Amino acid sequence: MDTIIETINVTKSFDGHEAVSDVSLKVSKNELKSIIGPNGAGKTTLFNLLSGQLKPTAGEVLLSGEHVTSLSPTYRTRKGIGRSFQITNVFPNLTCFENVRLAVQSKEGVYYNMLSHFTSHKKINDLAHEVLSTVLLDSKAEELAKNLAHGEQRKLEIAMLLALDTEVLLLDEPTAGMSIEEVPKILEVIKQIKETQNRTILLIEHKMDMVLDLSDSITVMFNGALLADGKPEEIMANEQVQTAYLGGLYNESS
Amino acid sequence: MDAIINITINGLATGMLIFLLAAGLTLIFGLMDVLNFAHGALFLWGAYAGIWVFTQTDSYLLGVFAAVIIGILLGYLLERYIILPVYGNHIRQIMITLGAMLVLGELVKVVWGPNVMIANTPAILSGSWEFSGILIIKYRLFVIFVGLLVFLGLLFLLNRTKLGLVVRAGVMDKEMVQALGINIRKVFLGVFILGAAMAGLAGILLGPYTGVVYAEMGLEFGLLAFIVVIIGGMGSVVGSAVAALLVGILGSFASYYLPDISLAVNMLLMLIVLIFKPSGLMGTKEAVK
Amino acid sequence: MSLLKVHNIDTNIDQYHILQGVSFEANQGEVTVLLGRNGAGKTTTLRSIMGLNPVRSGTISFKNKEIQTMATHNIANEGIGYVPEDQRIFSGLTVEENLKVAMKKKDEQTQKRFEYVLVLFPDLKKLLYKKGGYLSGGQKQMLSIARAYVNNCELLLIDEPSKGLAPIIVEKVMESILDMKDKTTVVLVEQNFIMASSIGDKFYILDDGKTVRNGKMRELKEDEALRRQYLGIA
Amino acid sequence: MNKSTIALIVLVIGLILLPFIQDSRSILILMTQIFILGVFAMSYNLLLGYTGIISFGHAMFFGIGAYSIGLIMRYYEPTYLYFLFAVVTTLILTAIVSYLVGLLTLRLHSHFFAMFTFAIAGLFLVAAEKWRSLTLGNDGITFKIPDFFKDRVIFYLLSLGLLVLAYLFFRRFTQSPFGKVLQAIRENEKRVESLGYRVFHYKIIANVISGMIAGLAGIFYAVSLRFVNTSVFSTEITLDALMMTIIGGVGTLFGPILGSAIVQFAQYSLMDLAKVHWIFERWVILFGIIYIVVVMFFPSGIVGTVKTWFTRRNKQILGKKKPEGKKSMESSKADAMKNILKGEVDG
Repeated sequence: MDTIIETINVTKSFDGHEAVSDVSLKVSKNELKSIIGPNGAGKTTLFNLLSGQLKPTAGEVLLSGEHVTSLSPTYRTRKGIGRSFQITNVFPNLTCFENVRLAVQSKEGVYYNMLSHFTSHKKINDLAHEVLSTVLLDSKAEELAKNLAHGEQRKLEIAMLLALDTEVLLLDEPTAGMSIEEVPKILEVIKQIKETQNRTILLIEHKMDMVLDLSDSITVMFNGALLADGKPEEIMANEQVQTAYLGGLYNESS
Repeated sequence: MDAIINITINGLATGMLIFLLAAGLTLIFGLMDVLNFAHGALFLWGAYAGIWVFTQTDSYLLGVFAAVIIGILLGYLLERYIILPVYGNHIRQIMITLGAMLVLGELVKVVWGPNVMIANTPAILSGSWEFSGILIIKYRLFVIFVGLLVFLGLLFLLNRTKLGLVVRAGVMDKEMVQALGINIRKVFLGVFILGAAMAGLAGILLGPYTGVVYAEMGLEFGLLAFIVVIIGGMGSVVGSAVAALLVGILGSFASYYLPDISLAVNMLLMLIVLIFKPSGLMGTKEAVK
Repeated sequence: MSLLKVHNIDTNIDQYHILQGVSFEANQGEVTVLLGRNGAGKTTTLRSIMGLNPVRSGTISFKNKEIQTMATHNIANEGIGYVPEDQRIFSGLTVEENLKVAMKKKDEQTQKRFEYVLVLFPDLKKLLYKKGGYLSGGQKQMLSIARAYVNNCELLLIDEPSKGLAPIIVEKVMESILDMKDKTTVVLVEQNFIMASSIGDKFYILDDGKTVRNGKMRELKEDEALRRQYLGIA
Repeated sequence: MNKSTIALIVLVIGLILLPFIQDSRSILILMTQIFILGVFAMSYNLLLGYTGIISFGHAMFFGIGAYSIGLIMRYYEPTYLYFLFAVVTTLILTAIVSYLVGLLTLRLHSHFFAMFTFAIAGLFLVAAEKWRSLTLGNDGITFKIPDFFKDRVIFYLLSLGLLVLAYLFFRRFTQSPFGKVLQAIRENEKRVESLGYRVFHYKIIANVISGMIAGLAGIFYAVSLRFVNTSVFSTEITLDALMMTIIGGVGTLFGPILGSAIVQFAQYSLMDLAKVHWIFERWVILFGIIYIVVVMFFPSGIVGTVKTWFTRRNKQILGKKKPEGKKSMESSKADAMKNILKGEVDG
């Protein structure tokens, strides 16, 4: 299978502490790969390196074989790496609809249009509404984002990512902070993307059931380094993974 | 040669005056994240009240005392009633402290009239010494001496006392200081009042140095102090001292050798520093996003 | 005897309703562990106890005194020490100065505590005059714990001490927390379950801003289904 | 066409008729000043309110405009052609200066940017003061203008025209895709970046547009006085723009205009009152008090505060009417109403 996103020995240190150390990772096209590991293992930092929020101290990031290490988040998004954030990161004083529309607008390449009124962009508006209904937020379209509940903001966050319609989707704990009832709906959305579209998804998630259910492959990170990478069943069987992350509990309980 | 020495002394004295203003401002900014445009008003009131008391009583010492007291008093009122409601919002801080600046600046005219106020040099400090052709004006030396004293006192306070330790810690992380059981609000007020007292002192020192004081100098010197804070780096007292002396001396040389651009020197200096070191000479706070 | 009693607290951060009914108790001399996924509200719970994110409703009593409306510094002075996530060392101050900020009284007890932390963390003793910013992650963690302890606290709130530390350092930190246990009560937020289970006496699981389960740590070790459901680990 | 548009049209017609209804020269001049400074404040609001940039050097663009017209009218001839030439010069100069300033500084944090622009405006002020052979320094220069502009009523109408055009432009602009990106930058810069926008470009373009419009306001200002001196570069001019914007309402279209009206009118009437009691000679005190009061009690400006009232009232009505459960026709009608209302004050 074609590799779409790849890191070669990326390292990121903050004040001498290596948050991500020497990670080489390959993600195949149209695969859904989950990244698991305890807090502080460097998962979000790795995401930041992939999406360009951070520049690696050493190593390279490649997208479809092209070096993107020095590109800003702006250009990586344009080249097809979109991400959602772990901490909700929306535009609080714009409406839900406007939030999503900004993403659609970017995807459609309407960057510097200063004088045409938004109503003349029917396509953009329609697309934005469509995405909002995908994440079940259409009834909140005209609410200001800051007035949404936490779980709804998470959904909005995902909606913006979907609207960008990028080839690679980086999802950083999409269901964190959502109520138990909302989680299945979001899972459904992720599943849908996986099944119906040709998208590569990287997912950080703590809920193991969800990870096992969705993933084509799983990468385990521990203390900034790659511990294991493989099919879900391989990972579950991996002794090292069990001691480091799953907590050696299998050993104890078995 | 004598010109150079005189210009340097002149610059040092001006620099010290600016430092007295900037030190308070930089601490207030570093610790409280407050942009205080009314700082110049404290200076102005210090000048007017101090000189008035000095002329009335003929005691310079009483004048200095009055200037510091009025600084403390106004500082207290400003912090409690003007700045307290606007913590955490720069735009509102700028606006409300500018409002306070306008009010206090005009009140000076109400109390002492709209004309400039003449300030004499106290007898004991007037006159000058001459050493082999070099004329040294006593009062300038006095200003330098006082500035130096305050600078050293401030350094001692910050580096050698418990209070200073708390202030320095607060500049770095005020929430953590609170979580260690320290009432940061009291520390804020203390620092604000200290800054206000120094501004008042600068005011009375300036009077005999320039000979006259006028209401507009509040905003003028307030902005100058801001420039110095930016050049020196927000939150750094030593940075402010270095920057203030730099501004003072450069300004003094420029007005002698290049009078046409002397007014622009501070601005140019600030531009250069901002371009090459946006956080200022000794600043620690992040300036670039 | 319960030293800290948190009853049904709700906390908002800006518009976000983060805590929606957290209750737990911490007994004297025990280590109480708060567990839960990212975003479950563990950090906010500690911050609410410290008054850094004031509660909207509910009560927090410490030594039978309600503290939920008190200012942060007063809460700290009641005897609660806070070791925040990411340590929050004063990076421009030396190790000694970091500790001095916290040592408000000059009494014998404070001095004793000061000596104790230097024995407990020999690293800190060696680095006493070094700036906090130059310490390694593990040393910062030790300093942060030491700083809270010398503040004469009877209760330590420790937020994810293992985060970003190498396993061997984590062990060291854990040992020191165990060592402090008979001197001070500990409430620990931890995601590293091995660590949490090795030093915890009691656990509470937070989910979605609510406490959903609690019990003895021993029970959780045996209940795989529960761990899977709320912690995402098996 | 909604209510707010109708109200605005009525207002504009009223203003057009004003000079024919009453003939007080000073009122006419006052209104003209309100219009001109309103445009200036609107240009400032584009930065402060819509993009989240605090500039302390906005006077430099105003001053460039004022000096362009002044110098060209004085040293060439006061003809229409040269007038046009001055306008073009202003637009080009302000565009270049705002582009360069933006390039150098827009990566800095807010207050550093503020101080940087403050310094550059300061340099312009010093240049104007020191280049005496050209500008006559603080004494300033008087100049002639084409006869057409000399008529107070005509100039009043022209200024009103400029204001209306600027208003329509900003209304369009802030609702455009570009304008929405600016507002998103104000809200969360990093996120805009990760949506694939080049934030820096947007900020620079906003800075340039704002600077050019400020330059136009500067031209009108100088023409209204037929005199220009260094005060057009002074910090007070920038602060005036800041105050007008904040008093009226940051990030609202109509706010700066209202702010301009309030500030100018207050200045005018307070100065007038000086004859009544000596305390009014110190009208700046009252002025300062207004600033303080506005910040304390109207933190989001007058338009902003009124807007909040309306929304709150509307929400209450909504809350009573809205049935439980599914979204009803009624509530969507109310939603639509809310939008109109938002449009009313927002543009």
